[in-house]
Amino acid sequence: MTEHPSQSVKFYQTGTHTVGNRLLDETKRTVQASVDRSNAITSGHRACQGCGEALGARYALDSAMRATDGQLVAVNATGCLEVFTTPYPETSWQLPWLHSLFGNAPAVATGVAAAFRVKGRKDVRVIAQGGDGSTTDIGFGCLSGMFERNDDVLYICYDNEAYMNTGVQRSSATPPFARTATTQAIGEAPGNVFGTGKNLPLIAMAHNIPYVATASVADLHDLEYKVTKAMGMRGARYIHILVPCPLGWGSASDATIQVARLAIESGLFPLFEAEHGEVTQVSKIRRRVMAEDYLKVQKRFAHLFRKEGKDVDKIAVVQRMADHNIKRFGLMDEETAQ
Amino acid sequence: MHHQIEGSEAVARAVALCRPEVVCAYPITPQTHIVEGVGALVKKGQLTDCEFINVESEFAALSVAIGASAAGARTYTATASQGLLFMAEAVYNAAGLGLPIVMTIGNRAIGAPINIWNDHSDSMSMRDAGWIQLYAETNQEAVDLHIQAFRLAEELSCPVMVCMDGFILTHAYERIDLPSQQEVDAFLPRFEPVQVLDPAHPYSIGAMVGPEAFTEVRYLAHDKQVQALQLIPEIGQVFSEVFGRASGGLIHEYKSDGAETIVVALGSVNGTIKEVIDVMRGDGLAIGSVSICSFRPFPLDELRDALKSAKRVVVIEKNLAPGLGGVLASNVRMALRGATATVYTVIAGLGGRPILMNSLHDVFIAASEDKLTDVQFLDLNQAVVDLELERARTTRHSGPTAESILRQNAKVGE
Amino acid sequence: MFQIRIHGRGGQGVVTATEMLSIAAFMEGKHAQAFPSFGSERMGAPVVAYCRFDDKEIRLREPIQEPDALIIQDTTLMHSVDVFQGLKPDGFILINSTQTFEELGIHDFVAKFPAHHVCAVGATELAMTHVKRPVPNAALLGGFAAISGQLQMDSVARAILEKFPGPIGEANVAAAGAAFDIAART
Amino acid sequence: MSNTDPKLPYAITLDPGTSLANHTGSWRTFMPVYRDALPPCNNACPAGENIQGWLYHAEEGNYQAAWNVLVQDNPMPAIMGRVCYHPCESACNRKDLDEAVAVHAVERFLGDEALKQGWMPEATHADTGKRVLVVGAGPSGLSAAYHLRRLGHAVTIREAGPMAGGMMRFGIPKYRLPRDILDGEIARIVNFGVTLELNQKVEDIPAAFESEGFDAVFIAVGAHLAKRIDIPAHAAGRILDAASVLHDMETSPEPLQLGRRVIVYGGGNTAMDVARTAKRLGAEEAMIVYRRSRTEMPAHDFEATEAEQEGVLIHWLRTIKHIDETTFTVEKMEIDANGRPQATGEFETLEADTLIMALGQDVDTSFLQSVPGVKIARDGVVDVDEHMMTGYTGLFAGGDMVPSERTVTVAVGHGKKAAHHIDAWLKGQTYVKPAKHPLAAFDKLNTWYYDDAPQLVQPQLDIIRRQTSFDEVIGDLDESTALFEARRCLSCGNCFECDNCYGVCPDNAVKKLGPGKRFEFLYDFCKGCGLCAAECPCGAIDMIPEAS
Repeated sequence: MTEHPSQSVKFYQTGTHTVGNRLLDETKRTVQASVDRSNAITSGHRACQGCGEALGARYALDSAMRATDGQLVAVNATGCLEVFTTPYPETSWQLPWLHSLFGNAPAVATGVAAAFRVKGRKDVRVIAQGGDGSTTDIGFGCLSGMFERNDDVLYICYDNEAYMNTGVQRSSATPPFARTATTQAIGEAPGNVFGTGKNLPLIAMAHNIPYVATASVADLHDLEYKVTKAMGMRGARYIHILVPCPLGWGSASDATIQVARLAIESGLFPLFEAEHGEVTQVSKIRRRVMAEDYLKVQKRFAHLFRKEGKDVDKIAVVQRMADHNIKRFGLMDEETAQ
Repeated sequence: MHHQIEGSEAVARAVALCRPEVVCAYPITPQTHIVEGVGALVKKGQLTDCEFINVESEFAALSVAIGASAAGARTYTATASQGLLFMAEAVYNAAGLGLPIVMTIGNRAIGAPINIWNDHSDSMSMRDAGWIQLYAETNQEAVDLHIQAFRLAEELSCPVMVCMDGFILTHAYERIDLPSQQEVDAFLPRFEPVQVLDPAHPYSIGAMVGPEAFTEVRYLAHDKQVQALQLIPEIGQVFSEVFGRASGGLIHEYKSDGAETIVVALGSVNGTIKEVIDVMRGDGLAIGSVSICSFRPFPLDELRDALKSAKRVVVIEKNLAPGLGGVLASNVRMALRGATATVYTVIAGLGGRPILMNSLHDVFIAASEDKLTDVQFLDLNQAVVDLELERARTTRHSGPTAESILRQNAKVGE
Repeated sequence: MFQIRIHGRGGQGVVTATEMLSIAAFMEGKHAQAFPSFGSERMGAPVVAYCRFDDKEIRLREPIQEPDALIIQDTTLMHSVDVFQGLKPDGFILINSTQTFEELGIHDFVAKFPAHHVCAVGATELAMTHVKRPVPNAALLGGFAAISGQLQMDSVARAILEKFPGPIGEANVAAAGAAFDIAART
Repeated sequence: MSNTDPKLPYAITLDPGTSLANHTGSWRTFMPVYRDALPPCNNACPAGENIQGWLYHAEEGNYQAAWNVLVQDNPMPAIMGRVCYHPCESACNRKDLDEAVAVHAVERFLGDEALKQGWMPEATHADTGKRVLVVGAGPSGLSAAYHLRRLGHAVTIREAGPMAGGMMRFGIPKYRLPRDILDGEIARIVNFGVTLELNQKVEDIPAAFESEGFDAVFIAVGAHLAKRIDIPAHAAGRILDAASVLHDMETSPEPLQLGRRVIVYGGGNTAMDVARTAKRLGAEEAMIVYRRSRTEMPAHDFEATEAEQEGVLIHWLRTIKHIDETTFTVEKMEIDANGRPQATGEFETLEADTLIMALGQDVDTSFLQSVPGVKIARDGVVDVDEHMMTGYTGLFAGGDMVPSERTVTVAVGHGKKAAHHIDAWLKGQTYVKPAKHPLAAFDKLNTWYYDDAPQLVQPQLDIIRRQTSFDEVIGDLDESTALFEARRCLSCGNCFECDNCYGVCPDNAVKKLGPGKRFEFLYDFCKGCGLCAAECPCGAIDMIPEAS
């Protein structure tokens, strides 16, 4: 008999990318697949239907809870996540949690970490978290300070690309052409201005902190891997998680993960890791889609797809951003990228 | 033990004696020497089990303090002036969360025009933030108040500001009696927080509170200050028993018993005031003074009692409420509601303008003769002001007022 | 109460000089208060600092208006600052200079003061000799002790050593001692 | 009060997890519900196999469990994995993703494993005391006997020939179905408790009921009579029929001599098999003449491909018009607009020693002529009703002798179906097939969750040995590759406990019940966002409007 091409059994069929995989060893399954997951944010919170942030935060914190054996404290910036989880008299949090202000979560976390350090509680770890507004805008100074001091804090930004808590206003993470309440889809240049905004993961890398990563609710395995890895390290760490907002993005409540996936698969949101300022790992695009595929499922870009015709020029601008990311981060294998 | 040291250094050592676990530092004149001093003690190993954290702003300084305090650490920071304003949001937050942080204010004016010298505009801006505010008259008192502040803060779960006049106290070398570690340890128990971030008890701290409970929360904040009116004298009493000297309390009276004219002031200017009172008493005038140590909570009853003999009260204000007059005077009037005494507001020492004995003497004489207008600016160069007002009336594009005044000052001085 | 005002330039240790004066007074059991003219002076700018001491507690916080003694660390200041303002008629003047009062152009002014109350000492040169750096402040304190008689040279030396422990302090003490001797002879 | 600990500051500090008091289920306008859908493979399987069901166990490496599920429907997996034309794979949703799951290869692996390990099916029913006669030991008869036995009936198979297997033995060459496999699976059915009587031709059906006392009879004698056509011939050479050739391959003690040049006439699978057999028997030229083109041929494409690989020359669009000794005159045909072949009037000649007709087979219904009530349809097959019963009460029929597609798998399916009807009839009931779930269509899947995994290629025998021996052409998957292939199953329409719903719910409103127990929705908290349904890889969650 002639041999068929050798193809070793990889553990990836029947739901490789699913939350769980009964075919996997228990220890290798996701935290989310476990009945013992901590549900750091439990039911009854007041997030919108299909909220990406509620999901992303539970993913991240449950994973961190697992990694720290429950010895975890969270500091939360003001924002949707804070408001929908802790309206008096109820909280959804099941870990020690502190909210102070909109712009100071990284500094508060520094203080919490310092307190536990001085008390000899090295086992207790600290996460600070906030949305893109508190991270890239109002809390940016504190974040940079925390990075610079290399405080033992994992900062997680749940990026939904605008100030959703206050009713969808532009932040420095709002993408070009997106409609927000302060970048309306009217006039000569509808939506957000092209050429603005901050790439916080890259800025974080410029601080030479031990760990920077991007993640998404569309790739749980990757997200948990990164959070777990981050919790295995000391010093300032940063994870930037893309969390679609059905309200602000004008996407269906059941499309939250799908939209996040399109962001990744188009190259608009590259998934990577960096250690001490150098990119160490990049998640390749599995099934590439065009930027347009991502844009058109969101009403915040509806003005690019008017009845009278698509705004091909602007769509091309976004496509170039995607192409640039693909090239810059090597999101596709050479031959498939052609 | 007595030392001849700078006020800032004395406060740094006093703070260190209180065994703070987290100290956040950000430089701003005239407070900087204090955190430098604490930092040095940590580096020298004289203050152990303390995290000294250099932060990137005052906002971060207090925010770090908030986190540390919420996690159960005894926490300290210091600031002044613009720094206090920059951390304003966190100032309110720390009080709202009931975190017993102690913070020194090296009192300094607020710009523009930028001014690094002393007055009380900074701490006055935060008077209603829910912190206890104590004002030190001397560096010895500054030292003593810090030690008391930690105990007060932690008993009440309420942050405390110890205000000391920038430069005048912070940079003055004086004789200071610094207590021993044993004495401080005997006075200041371990910090037992009422709420703490703890994986064993995973509370959520800092919830959003709506109309249904916010009033109650605020009432409780007020009540906490009312409790402090009891606690501050009690702690002052215990302090004097342990350390053998009276320090702190709500107010200090000086020759006010039976005085017809009583001067009320905050902070270091009280020393100069006493000198003037001694002179005037020597001249046979019935004058005394009251130094207010606890501005928040404001000791309405104690002050009313202290001022009961006064026909007139002269409030020396190191701050200005533009459009009203003086903040302190307004508070004093609250204490005197229903009483017949006249309250004069004398705005003095703004932006570091020296408050001279002679000037005070003149103004007290005028007061005793009821020749003062209500809001009086001590040593105001009226000529310059008049010139500038005149110029502004005629010239639309005025340019910077302060520089214009400086130019006119030169002219007037010629 | 005895009040001293020191004039100098940023970087010349003017503030430190008043602090050392206060320490010396403290060591003699006095109450003392030293404070600068509070500013953000940079290197080279005119600086004023004060020291007052007394046998009882000092409550007064005003800047010294009528000093009992003046120490002028830098004679070039005399052209731009009224360094003698408020000096009491029987006050003391100590000037850091190797020049005569005639050469300094203040002969007529100082002549109004008791002769043993005014003195010029080349403190910078003494500092260069002993400390190897042009820091005249400690040396001048020796001169001050000599002309005013308000403080013992021993207290001044101990104050210098408290502020500058070790060889630098010793060198400064030597410079102060030399200045004391010069001033005492004058 | 928010916190139970009175020491905590009022309102600002809250006890953990207190939001459980807030039942967000009231927000919902659509509710998710779990549902099972019919996987297309199962739907397409003529034998009614629960393919997804047994793949589920195979994915876990639990092959015996998988085989046990398999043999609930089909007693001959090792055979089926080799000879079935696997309509399941044509229907497989995975073909729209990359390639269909190689169901047949996994089935074959399981079947072989069962033979190797000696696994026996589990008996499921107690003996009923009823006796059933099965006439014919082909796939349909064997299947019916097996299922009837499972249902507790005593079964006797009577086979006219000397060997069991029917068309599996006499229609399928051994290079596609090795005889040890065939014998092994038949032996297992016999060992399961079925009586097999060979060389027993049943001539009198009523007697079986009346004198032998069988309670029911199932006939499945197949279609063995070769169809012939007359071709004008001056002097005809050697003309054989395909069925006989393949039959003789099994029974003849001597190797068959088919000649140096062989023409096979026909375009079905049998034509391909015979041509390939001729090649293996030493024919230098094995040709197929077929009157239509490759597009229209009834043979499976792979059969033609494999035949061509082995050197069989196929003359498409040709009819044989005349034979003169070894010279065959063929006319070129062309396909008209209706897909029918039309003569062109152009002729060619081919040289051959032997002509083998492979034009299909008819049923020998002679033994039924005298059975009252039994009707023979126009094309020579036996009429049965929807319960597979003939016009004679208690006499059932299936397999190639009733109207149907003539494949082994269909025959096996007939056997099972007949067994259920017979069983019901014996109990005085009517068998009603359970209602089918709605079909699990590809567009209901969220395929992103499945990694790219193209079908594994089964090894093939090298070409020289294929041309010269009757060794099995298609090789086995080994255990690891079979596992790989099994795991390519998408589990269309049926929860495979991937935990997606449990994981992606932003409201933790899905409860995981544990292995094999699936999940339930916590409607107190479910806000009805629909993420669970959207992200269910296999389309096992529906969103339905909330009752108003």
